[in-house]
Amino acid sequence: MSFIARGNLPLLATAAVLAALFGAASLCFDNFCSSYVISDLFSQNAFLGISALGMTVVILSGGIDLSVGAVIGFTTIFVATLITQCEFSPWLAWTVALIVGTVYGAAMGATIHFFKLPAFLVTLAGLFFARGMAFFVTQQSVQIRNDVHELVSGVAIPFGQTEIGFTTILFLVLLVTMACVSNFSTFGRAVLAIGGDEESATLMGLPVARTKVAVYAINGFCSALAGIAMTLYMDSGNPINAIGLELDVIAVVVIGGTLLSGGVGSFTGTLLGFLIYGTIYQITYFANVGSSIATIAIGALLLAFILLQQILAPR
Amino acid sequence: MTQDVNLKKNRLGWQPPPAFYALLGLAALLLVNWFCIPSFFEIQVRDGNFYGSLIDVFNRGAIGVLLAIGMTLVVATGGVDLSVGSVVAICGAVVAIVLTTTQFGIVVAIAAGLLAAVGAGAVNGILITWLRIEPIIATLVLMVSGRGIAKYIAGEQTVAVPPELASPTLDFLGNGHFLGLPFPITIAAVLFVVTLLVVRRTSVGLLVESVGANPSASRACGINDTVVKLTVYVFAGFCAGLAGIIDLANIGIADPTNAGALSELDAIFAVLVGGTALTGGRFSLTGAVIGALLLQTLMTTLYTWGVPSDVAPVPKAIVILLVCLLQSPTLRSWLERTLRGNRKMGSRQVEASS
Amino acid sequence: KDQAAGGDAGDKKPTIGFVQTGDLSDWRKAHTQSVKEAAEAAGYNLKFADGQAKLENQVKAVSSFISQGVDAIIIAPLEVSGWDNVLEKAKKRNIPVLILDRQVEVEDDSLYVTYIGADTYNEGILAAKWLVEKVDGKAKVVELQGSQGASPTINRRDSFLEVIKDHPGIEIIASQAADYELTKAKEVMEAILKAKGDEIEVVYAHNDYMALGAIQAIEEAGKKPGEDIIVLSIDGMKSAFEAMVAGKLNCTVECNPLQGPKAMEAIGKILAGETDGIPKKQMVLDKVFDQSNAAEEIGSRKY
Amino acid sequence: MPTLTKPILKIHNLRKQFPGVLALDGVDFELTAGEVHALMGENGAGKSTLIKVLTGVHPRDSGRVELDGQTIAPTSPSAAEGLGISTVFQEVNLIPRLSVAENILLGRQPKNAIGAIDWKTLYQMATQTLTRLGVELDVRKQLAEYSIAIAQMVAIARGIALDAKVLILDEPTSSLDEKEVTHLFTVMERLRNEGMAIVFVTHFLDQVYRISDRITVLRNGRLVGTWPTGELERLDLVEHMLGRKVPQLSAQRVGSAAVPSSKISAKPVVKAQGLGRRGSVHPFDLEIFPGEVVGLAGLLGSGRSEVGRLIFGFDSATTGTLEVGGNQVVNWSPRKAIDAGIAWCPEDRKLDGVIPQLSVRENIVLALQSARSIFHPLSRAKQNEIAQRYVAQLGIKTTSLETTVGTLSGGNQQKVLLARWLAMEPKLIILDEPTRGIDVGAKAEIENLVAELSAAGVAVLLISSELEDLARCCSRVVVLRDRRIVAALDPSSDLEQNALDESAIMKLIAHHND
Ligand SMILES: Nc1ncnc2c1ncn2[C@@H]1O[C@H](COP(=O)(O)OP(=O)(O)OP(=O)(O)O)[C@@H](O)[C@H]1O
Ligand SMILES: Nc1ncnc2c1ncn2[C@@H]1O[C@H](COP(=O)(O)OP(=O)(O)OP(=O)(O)O)[C@@H](O)[C@H]1O
Ligand SMILES: [Mg+2]
Ligand SMILES: [Mg+2]
Repeated sequence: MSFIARGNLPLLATAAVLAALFGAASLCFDNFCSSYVISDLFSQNAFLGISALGMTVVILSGGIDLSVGAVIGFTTIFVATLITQCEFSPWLAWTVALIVGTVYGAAMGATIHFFKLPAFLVTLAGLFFARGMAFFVTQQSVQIRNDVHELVSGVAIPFGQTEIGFTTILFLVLLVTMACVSNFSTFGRAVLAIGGDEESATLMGLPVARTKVAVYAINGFCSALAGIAMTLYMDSGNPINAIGLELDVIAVVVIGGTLLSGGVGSFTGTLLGFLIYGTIYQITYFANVGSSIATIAIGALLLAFILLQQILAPR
Repeated sequence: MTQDVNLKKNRLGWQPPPAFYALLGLAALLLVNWFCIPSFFEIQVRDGNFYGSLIDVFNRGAIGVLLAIGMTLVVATGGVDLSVGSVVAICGAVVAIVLTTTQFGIVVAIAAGLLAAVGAGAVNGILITWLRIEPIIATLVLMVSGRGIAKYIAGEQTVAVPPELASPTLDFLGNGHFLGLPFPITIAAVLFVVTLLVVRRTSVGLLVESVGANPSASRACGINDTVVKLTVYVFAGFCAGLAGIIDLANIGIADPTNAGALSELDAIFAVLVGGTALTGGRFSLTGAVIGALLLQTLMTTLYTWGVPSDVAPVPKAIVILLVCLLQSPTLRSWLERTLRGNRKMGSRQVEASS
Repeated sequence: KDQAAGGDAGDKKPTIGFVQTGDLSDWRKAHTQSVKEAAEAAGYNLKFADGQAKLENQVKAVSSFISQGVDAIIIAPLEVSGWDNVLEKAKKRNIPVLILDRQVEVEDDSLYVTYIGADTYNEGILAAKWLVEKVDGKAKVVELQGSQGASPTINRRDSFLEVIKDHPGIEIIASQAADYELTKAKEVMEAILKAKGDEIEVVYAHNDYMALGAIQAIEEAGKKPGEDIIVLSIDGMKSAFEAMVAGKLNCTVECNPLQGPKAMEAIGKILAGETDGIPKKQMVLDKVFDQSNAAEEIGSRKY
Repeated sequence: MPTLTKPILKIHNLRKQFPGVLALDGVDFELTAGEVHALMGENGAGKSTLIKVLTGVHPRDSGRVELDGQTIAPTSPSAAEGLGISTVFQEVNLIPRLSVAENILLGRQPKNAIGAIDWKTLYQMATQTLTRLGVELDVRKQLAEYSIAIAQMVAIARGIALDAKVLILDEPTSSLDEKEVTHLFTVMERLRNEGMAIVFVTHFLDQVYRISDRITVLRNGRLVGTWPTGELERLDLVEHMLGRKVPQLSAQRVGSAAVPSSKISAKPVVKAQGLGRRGSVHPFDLEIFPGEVVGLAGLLGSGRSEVGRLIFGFDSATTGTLEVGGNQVVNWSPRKAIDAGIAWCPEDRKLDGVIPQLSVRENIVLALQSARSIFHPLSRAKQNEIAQRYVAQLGIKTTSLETTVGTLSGGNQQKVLLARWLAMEPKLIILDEPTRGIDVGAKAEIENLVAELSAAGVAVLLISSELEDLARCCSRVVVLRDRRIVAALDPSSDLEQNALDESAIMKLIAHHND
């Protein structure tokens, strides 16, 4: 009963929209309401979801990170090159990539905090830098042929007629972890407080510097993890991967009800936003509409959804 | 009153004008070119027109400058417009389609294109003011769907404007010369000067700054923030429309996917480098223009050096970061403190010796 | 539910999923059109999706077609790699896959039934040979490359180098990517003209658009494309023919986009279960056009 | 009274320079365990700066701080907290979107066995702390759902929830009512008896004499001196703060006596009939005549600010009509109100008042400018002249007209706001808590200003929590209770000739027979 309190209204509205979208699509298209599509919703977009979790943390803290797409792209080609050209074991390559991503995020966070620069700007520079470095590593795609890699990408749990893949499991585990951290750790609460009002948080004695750097580091980690998920998904690395993905990621987080001004939002919301986004894409494929109509439709649905949220949850 | 202690002027309190750091970056880049690519500064006269890398910078930079001018006012109101790149594409597609599929001619085509751009700006403005959607989100909607709209208008293909339809007006807009300079430079310069005059010689600038810095207090002062915001988004749309027309005129082909791609980020970058804060309030048009030219100089330099366009973002990022660091209050106050420390020592010595 | 994948379901029209790259060039438009028309003629129900020039979108679209249970999938891939997983998924559900236009690189060839495309490697060879003859084995060349990592870019670059290896007089003095885009090519060419200026004798562009951009830049620099600087390109679009007639472009190697009929022929065989008779690789033949034969050809160009 | 042994906190020669302002110029300060030490000074004297430098919010330029004999140099409020210095800063600094409980315990939440936050204990602890302050509310609700007064109590609760050696309260009482102040003082006394050292900043002299043991006065960033409270006369204290003789604060009313006659002849400036707004104020009738000073009295949250906002059109009314200058108005908005000669000094100057990034000059001319067509801007010379005039008239302390307003002290920002509206030469000026956070000298100036305005025929609607001010300035006082106008004190029409004084207003506010 207390769940239907005012604070949860936006979340309920989001869930209702998801149900309505999915329900309508199931009625309109054969085969839509199937284990294939449901598993696709997760597995085709797991990298997007992982990245959206990291972005949620950043946006909750009142920041923004435009570099995620580029860092994902960089990670795919970096990992692929390490494995194929430098003959690293995948485990080592992944570890190195995660460290690089985390450090890269932390560096951006530190620049933002200590030099008091707008996150938008620093991470925009981060976007350009990471994308350029991706092409610097190599200008073309690299196919990964490695047994360990294949083994890991093949891990799956049966689900209906199909299965749930490794990247989906990764996404869900990360989701639960982050939701717990957000609700049950001082760090998680500090992130919300800083997003609510950074100056007040400083005066309240919260470790603002540490928290903000950590937030960007976590997002860097998530981007790298998303990049790894993408290499597992496509068994290859490519410097052009995930171009413009940051916009999709931000859209997912926002549809999930997290306010860009910071301080308000949830990981459950991000999961719902992620599913809505995936469902919209699935619908455009099932409906067989041209890509221009598809993009217009996605924009229109995004808008409709934001408006709906606006109406249901004023202020 | 005995306020002299408090009013003692801090000698180091000098604040550089907002455009200072962008100018510094530009100067540094030109200096590098001076030593590394001497031909960069060569300007020849061919067929009565100026020709050279510097002219290219201004010519290619015109689109960036136009977008930056519109973006400056938007950012000053505390907003941002992510859709300008898509609006460039929409405008180009509309002009090309009107030209190729109807008999109305170039003037109507351009008017239609600008109308579409202004309309797009108005849509952004309405979403942001009346429906109170955050600017990033509201313009994100048009950024995403705008490319789709442009593609739809163009019929899912690039639209080439045949020379017989393009010449001479459209061609002149993109490739003509005025006073020996490519015409896009004239368009950008005129827009800059007119905007500067309107903004600073009337109270528009003050209104924009106050709305950006504190919308609620501005409303209490009788300023209609809805109108102010709506106007700046419409203006940004108009600027993007002009940029779209120049882009189309320049190559004679409307390309819905690539026209203006990522140019919104460049425009935002130019504005921020030019000393306008993303949080709104104080703005500097001159700074934004210099910022846009800084970006273009960098790109032209890299192309001249033969750096592959894919890797070019790396130096671009480094320049962005350097200019931003120069603007950082922390770095500045640290420098100031170091300087002041030296001065204090100096003054102490004077006291001791007297 | 899997019944749709099995094959012909009596009176029901077979459904084919077609994933296009999503770039908007005239060439691509003609290519899409060709597939759509051929599918209609063959009586298939064609589901179309494009990747909006993003590889991950293409993979998603293919995966969605698999979920929808189409009878066959045609992929015009953006990139050579990244296809193993999704093709394996198609194989698991017994959905035959046909690769069109650009090649894919997969570990297991049986993941797709056949590849139909233009021989982009051969195109570079034809272009280089034409050049060698034209300039008598001596020239300073600027190369405008397409998008990095796309198989045509790789092939057109490698094959060109392969030929001029034997002609030391031909030297590539600048080589930059302009992503098959006109604007970018114009900007890149402008910069190269400033840097290398009078040295440039030849521009070799990986597609017609980039050649048109280069032509504009050359004209603005006060030179005559086609005379002062030889321009050659690949694709053979109508606008290239117009440029050749106007004397601004010297040569274009055709890359035939009309691959639809051949693809549908193969699909027909696949659906009929006659997979054995289909060769693994089928090439559409390319021709060289230059100013000598451009005028007579231009009338019959549709794209 | 504990014997003044070794001081627990010792500040020596502290210096802090802001761009253009020397905010602290070699200040010494000592604090002993078990005392309440009042820190006094005019607006901009450097009180808040002293606190912020002490707690590491701002780095100091030079000077030494000793806590318990150890030299300390905290670089952040959290470091200061770690050392045992707990601070409630001047502007209420909390996170509105988090729950009340979290706001009290943020950063030191109780944990359970596995290191996760123990929400149940957290809510209990928060409730307990608030109960100590005499406040009872649902600590699970968002802070944003409560009023600014509650927020101030929550901030104080946060300050005392930490077992600190030193507690610093920077103007904690500015939004509190009498009952809440009493509760706070009870708690402060208990803490003092437990041996805590408390620094207390306020502009309320009464409160200083009620609670403090010693008083330190700052002026223009310099230490004037420290005295035991009992040995310092009120008048001397004020003189130390001002650095000059106290201006004549007449005990009599400063309001014009000529009002009643004008009331008969003149049309009202504004006339509200059944004006109201759902959820914030019940429909009310109100007439204000030229030259009148009408006071709005009531407890916190009684709806006084709302009345002002409705008349100015900042909030839109849901019922009733408003006549301005004899004409009924529709679609009322600040824009139209300004055109009709109505000015509004809001209560929340951070939110609705000053534009912090703009200069003093721009802030002063803004309303004037927005009333003109955009193509007829005021010339720069004219702007400077206007701004200069009001800076001089109101004694605004600023380095120059081009100083950004955000760097002025709170009280001076308030004066800039006043200047903005005076520059409009309004017919009616609505002043919402104009003296909040303002020092004694400035307060007298504002009261005189009100009298001058009234004499010049300007109507004033004065909203204030200080009944003394209301009694002194107003020709008529309207009392609100529970968002409803319940009574009016009008000496001119009152047959019983009730005097307009504090006790009369207080009686009406407190009157609750229903
Ligand atoms: N961040 C800052 N930047 C520049 N100047 C500042 C800053 N903070 C305070 N000042 C200046 O320092 C001086 C002292 O201000 P402070 O806030 O300490 O005054 P105060 O005694 O607390 O006044 P009030 O009673 O009005 O709150 C003022 O002149 C103010 O303008
Ligand atoms: N937008 C709003 N929505 C809901 N309630 C509101 C709103 N604005 C004000 N209130 C409530 O209306 C009541 C009157 O508020 P108002 O600020 O006018 O009171 P006040 O007498 O001026 O008190 P204070 O001195 O605290 O400002 C308060 O209880 C407040 O919580
Ligand atoms: Mg203060
Ligand atoms: Mg009030």
